[in-house]
Amino acid sequence: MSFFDTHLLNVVIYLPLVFAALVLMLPSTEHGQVRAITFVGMLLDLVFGVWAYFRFEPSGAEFQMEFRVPWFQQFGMSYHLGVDGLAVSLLLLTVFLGPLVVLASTTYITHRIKEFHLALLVLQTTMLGALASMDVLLFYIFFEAMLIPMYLMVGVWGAEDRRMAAVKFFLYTLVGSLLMLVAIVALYFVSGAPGTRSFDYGTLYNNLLGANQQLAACASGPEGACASLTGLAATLHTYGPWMFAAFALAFAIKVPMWPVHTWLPDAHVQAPVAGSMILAGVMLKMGTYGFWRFAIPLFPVAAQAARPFLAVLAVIGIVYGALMCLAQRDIKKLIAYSSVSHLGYCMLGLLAVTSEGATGSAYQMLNHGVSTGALFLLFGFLYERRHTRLMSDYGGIAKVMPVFTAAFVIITFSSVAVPGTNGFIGEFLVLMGTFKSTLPLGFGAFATLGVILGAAYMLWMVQKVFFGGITHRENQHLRDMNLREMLTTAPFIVLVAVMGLMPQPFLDRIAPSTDRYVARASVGAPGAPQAKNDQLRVEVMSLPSTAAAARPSVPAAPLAARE
Amino acid sequence: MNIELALFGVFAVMTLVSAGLVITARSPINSAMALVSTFFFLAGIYVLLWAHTVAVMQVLVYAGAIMVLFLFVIMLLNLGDAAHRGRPTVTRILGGASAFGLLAVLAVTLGRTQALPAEMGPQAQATFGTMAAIGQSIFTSWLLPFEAVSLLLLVAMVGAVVVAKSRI
Amino acid sequence: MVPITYYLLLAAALFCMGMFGVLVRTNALVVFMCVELMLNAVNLTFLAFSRMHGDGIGHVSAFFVIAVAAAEAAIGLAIVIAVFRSRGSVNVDDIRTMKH
Amino acid sequence: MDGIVEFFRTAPIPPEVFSPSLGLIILLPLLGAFVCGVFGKWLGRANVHLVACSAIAGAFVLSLMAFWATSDAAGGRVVSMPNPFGLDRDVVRYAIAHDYGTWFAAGDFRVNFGLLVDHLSGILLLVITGVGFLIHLYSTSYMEHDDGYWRFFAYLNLFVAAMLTLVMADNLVLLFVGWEGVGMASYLLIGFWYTDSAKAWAGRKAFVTNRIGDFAFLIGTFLLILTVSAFNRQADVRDYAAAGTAKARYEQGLSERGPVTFKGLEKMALALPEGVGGAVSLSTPIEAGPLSGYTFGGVMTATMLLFLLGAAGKSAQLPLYVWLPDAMAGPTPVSALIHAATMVTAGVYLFCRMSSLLVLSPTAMATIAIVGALTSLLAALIAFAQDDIKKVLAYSTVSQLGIMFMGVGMGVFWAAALHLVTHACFKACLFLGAGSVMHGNGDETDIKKLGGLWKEMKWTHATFLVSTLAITGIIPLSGFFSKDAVFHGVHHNHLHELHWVSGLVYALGLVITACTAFYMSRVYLLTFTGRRSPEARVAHAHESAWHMTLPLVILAFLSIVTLVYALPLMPRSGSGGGFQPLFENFLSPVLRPAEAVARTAKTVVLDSSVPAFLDYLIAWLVALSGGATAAFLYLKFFPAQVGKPVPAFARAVRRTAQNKFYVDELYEFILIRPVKFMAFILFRVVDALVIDTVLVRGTAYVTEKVGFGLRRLQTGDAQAYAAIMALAILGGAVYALLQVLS
Repeated sequence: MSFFDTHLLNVVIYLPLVFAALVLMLPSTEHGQVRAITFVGMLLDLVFGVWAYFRFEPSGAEFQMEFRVPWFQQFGMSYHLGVDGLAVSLLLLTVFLGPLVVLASTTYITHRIKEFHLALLVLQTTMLGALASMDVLLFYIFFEAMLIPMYLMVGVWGAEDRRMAAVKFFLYTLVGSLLMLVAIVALYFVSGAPGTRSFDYGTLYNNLLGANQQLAACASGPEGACASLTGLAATLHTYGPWMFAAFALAFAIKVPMWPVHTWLPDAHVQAPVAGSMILAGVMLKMGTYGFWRFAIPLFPVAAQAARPFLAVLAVIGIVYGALMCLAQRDIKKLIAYSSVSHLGYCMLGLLAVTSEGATGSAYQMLNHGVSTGALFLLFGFLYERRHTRLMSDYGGIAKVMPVFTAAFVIITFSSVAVPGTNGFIGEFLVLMGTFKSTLPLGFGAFATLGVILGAAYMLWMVQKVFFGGITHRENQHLRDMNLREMLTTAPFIVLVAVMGLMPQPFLDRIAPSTDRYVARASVGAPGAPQAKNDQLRVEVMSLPSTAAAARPSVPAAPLAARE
Repeated sequence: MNIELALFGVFAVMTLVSAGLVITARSPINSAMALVSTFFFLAGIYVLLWAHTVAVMQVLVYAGAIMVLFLFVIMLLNLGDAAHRGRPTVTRILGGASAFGLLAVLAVTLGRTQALPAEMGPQAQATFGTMAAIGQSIFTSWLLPFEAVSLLLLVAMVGAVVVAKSRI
Repeated sequence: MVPITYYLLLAAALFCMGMFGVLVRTNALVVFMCVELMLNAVNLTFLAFSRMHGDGIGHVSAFFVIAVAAAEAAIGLAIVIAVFRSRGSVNVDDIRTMKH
Repeated sequence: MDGIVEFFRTAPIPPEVFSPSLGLIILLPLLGAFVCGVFGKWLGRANVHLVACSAIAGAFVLSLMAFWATSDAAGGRVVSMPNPFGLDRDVVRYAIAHDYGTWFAAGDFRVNFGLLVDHLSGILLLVITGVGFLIHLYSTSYMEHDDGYWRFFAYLNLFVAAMLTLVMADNLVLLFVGWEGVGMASYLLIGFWYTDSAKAWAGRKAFVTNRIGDFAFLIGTFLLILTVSAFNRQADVRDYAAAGTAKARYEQGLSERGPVTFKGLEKMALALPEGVGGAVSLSTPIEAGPLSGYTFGGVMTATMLLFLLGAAGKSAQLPLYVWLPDAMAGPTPVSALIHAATMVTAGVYLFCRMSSLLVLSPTAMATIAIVGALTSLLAALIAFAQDDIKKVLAYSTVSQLGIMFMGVGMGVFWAAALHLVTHACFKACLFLGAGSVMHGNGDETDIKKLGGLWKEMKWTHATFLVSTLAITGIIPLSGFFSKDAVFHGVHHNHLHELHWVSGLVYALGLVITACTAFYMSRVYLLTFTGRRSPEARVAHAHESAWHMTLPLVILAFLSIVTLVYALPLMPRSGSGGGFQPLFENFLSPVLRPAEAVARTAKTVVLDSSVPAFLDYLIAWLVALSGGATAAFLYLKFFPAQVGKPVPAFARAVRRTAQNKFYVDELYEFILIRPVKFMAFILFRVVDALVIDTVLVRGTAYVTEKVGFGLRRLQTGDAQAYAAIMALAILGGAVYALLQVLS
């Protein structure tokens, strides 16, 4: 039992924080050192993250590399880490972006360099923590902590209109997540008798499972069959929809789904290149990840009820986002709206509740992280040179920046999901899952429209920016990518090809989580094949002592006693 | 009609009267004086309640220390009859009314309570209310609050100096 | 023997009078005195119940109340002095700067 | 004689040895593309030429080996591969295949890197790599003055790789990879001269239009997947027996190869017709799943129509043909390779591949045939009035593709495929000839400004003449036979309950023949004969280098000799006897399932007669008349008319035709503008105004105002606060009291 058997996740999560401490000790005038230390830290983190990714046994337990110690036992909390297939994949994505983000901003960020890198490192820790935390309250803490560095990043190092964007981003996301906090606490009290309560994901889920199944049974039954429910099931019947709504709103804002997406364009447009990359690459996934991990499995019945509605929103998001792109003049805004469209695919795949759809959705999360992250990165390089985001200020760049153009076009093809690039696998699986699902065929058909529009707007943008004659004198002497920029871009391009041509290694790790997700989500679906309880239950390591459950000091009567 | 009841009657009436003076008197001096007498009569009532020690402390601390402080401040600020009654605003009227209302409610409540024994409780042991008994409990089971209070007094002292002093 | 209710009634009356004074008088000093009245009413209740149950806790509480009252008076009066210095008046009407 | 036959029957590399290396055929061009694209700049022109051409040449040799291997009959044992969906004895003859394992799998869906070469894909391999190689060779000289040569060859190699993937894929999804890959390559090549934004737009137009097709293609694929699972759920033993397999084997095949493998779809197609009995037939409603309620036949028709739309995108049929003429913005070799010979025929290939599914739905077939006929006619009419030589050729390509679709739609798959092959030869030759003409005349493309080139560019002229005759359908040339094979089949095949279609389509076909003859002769005459036009760019055109003429000669030669394929030389197997054309016999292993399905389902009556002399005569006369008219008009009539006023209606007609009947404008107005407008409105109104301003900022605004309002309550009067407190206490006390009293 070596140190890493138990602590690998801790290492991955807190390594950036350690390096943040190092950076903190450096004098803020030592820009080179600050950057170097940060880069090394991210690189080390990448190493450990990759190690964790390969340690993950697809055929093994659902949650692996678990680590759990008592923490705030009075509140039924415990410090509990662990990753399943999806989490470890997203974790890989996060650590992969880390060093590249540092490289991308070496010349982009010119003031308050030390603070910037501190923010980067802290942000990394919070994101990794949110992905790996198995305790709902712990997840919430990381989930919220994420906002602070990002807020600073947009607000301090952003473009001209940064303050508005930062505040908007912060409040917008906070609204949802505070409601979620309420729901979490309520869930905690609902979830069981005083002795048995806990904020631990496994305990919560297992406590709710039986009630959810009763509820599903009566929901599919005759009208008013649910009136006879008692105890937890009755509580869930009454309050479940509200709790689900709170969770869903929080995550929907994060995703962002239509119509709560308007923070995204502003935040993206104003954020520095690093901010945009992380925002698109990882943060948006927190929303879909939340749906996957918390909102849908915990409230399958309510989710089932809301499914058509959410699916409609997702489809609207796909088409609407694409249409928005056609109306943009601002390149970053266009890319931001394209994220809305892509994330729509992720949501649709989740809501299809078929293993194809869910796998595709998970894979689409990774793709979007890679391709959109790369788009923002590349545009960042362009912005450094010209300091304008308007398409009309470019045109014919390809003549002077051939390498850059090549890279950008490759990433564009990945973003419009040309087969052979990573984008295709995700989109194809999502759409097929949608067609296979119990959703009406129209959903799939409309979502497929995104395929056309995607090509239309991306190529339109490429056309306006790169092709044609050089229309502005300033563009005549743009220098092509230098070595650093090529090195920053290369990993993305390699990944685009690798993930497109041999996705199976990635899918293998996602697959088990997908099956479990589908099984848990279809608890609420009437008529869907139901899995055995031992497949549904969340098996997690228990605390050395059984003290994880709350003491009776908390109010004795759960909400259930109110009826 | 025993003597105790008679004494209680006297003390109670006098207390209320002087309290009334406190809140009605024009100048602060008068109300201060009325307050002093209130304290004295209250002390008497305390004695009727077998709380000799508290009665003594009442006289010492209240009638002695606090009231002197009051008078001292009044003198210092030299507010003779300068004090005027404030215009009767809505809030004042409501406040006064609510005070009476509260009195009525309490009275009704007390009137309807049967729980309280008409007679005084069991004959307590001889030490009841003695300095010894109080000291005993204060310095054993109530030590920590006692210390806290002493600290509070210290802080109050320093605070008073700091606040009141024109410049430090 | 005097019924406990009488003491409580007296305390109630005293308390309400103090309250009345606090709410209607404008002179800060008088307001303070009325606060003292209220405190004393509370003390009276303590002692009465203590007598009724025949144990000394009430006395201890009264003792603490008195101590706190002393502290409160000290600080309060100091504040009054400070306010008077800055405003030249101890009327609560004139001291309403802590508004929107 | 036997020796020769024996020689051709023994593949130099035995199939089982060769099949694992099928992937090389794709990898070589891909590698070439990588090398040229990444290191091209440093390699220099000559090396890039070497790399690119040798990559294709290697691919050609390998394809030859593969093709040879498919016909391998060493020791009398015909080469065959076990059908993954069939029983043990069920083998696919004349085919080699290799499965490189899973590409991706999720749930019970799976896609493999499975490559399959049978006679159909084999012949296409030869066309792609062969013609591809010639065009590479040609390009080495054609692009000699272009700095982007390395990009060019990288793209070209990339295209070949994608096209080979398309052809060799043994399942729909892998085919789709090639399908979109060629689209991407053509996007890059059309926009090759990106500095001219018009050209770049053309590329984008091509890609987006193709995407519309791919949209349909994807949905069709999904529907097929759903149908397969529904079939697997509902079919019973007899169905599987009719398909020559068993449920266990079929499911094993599904789990190993995934639901979209062509062989698997074939099995389903064999099981679906009514004739075979069993629980599932075309009229059976699907019980469960998203498609529940629809019948298998209905779903199949819908799927095929969707695939028609997809194919229309790729093969430039109505309503999506508009991109092809604009695609001529690319370099001429590209037009020759992609937009004439190979890519645009992908749709025809797709339907030949899925012929067994297609024949299940006469409705879809009729639609395909009619769409093909109409497209062909429209394109021919437009071609009348075009003056740009490449535009004319482009429209003639559209028209010829229409003919192939007619063939596919009426079930003469072999003839369509044959026409595909011959068309690849002579159309490539025509395009390259046009390119050579442009090369020799300072990139002049307006045929009005050319003329009299026959003595200056002898080779070009000769080859152009040959291929013109071929496409026009003059008797001894391949074009005649292939086209006539199509029309004969169209005429004699009959769709179930849609007999009128064959007559209609055949009639249209004759008209098209005439038109083709007319405009092709027009191009030829105006370009090569007559006097050199005064406004020519260069005084004296120069014949191109051998790199360019050699391919021309070879292609011209090919477009003559491929006629052999159409000759009825092989004894027809099975009933009836008689002879059947070489190519039909050659493709029969591929198309046999389709015939079987057609026979049992009685959806289409496949006619097996060979064209009689009369048919030939009619077609020939029609073609000749068209040519003659053109000759008369452009040699006698118009030259005489010079200077005379042209009647208004003639001018109007001409202008309309010249402007392609305003189809582009129509789309602009009914499709593109509305979408853009909607996007704009949605952005400005819904997104910016309603959601962001009113809702989001509105919330903030309201909150702020409410805060301002509540601030007024803070009067700062301590006594007021105290009074409120007192009131509250009183209220509480009263409430408590009432609680106690009640």
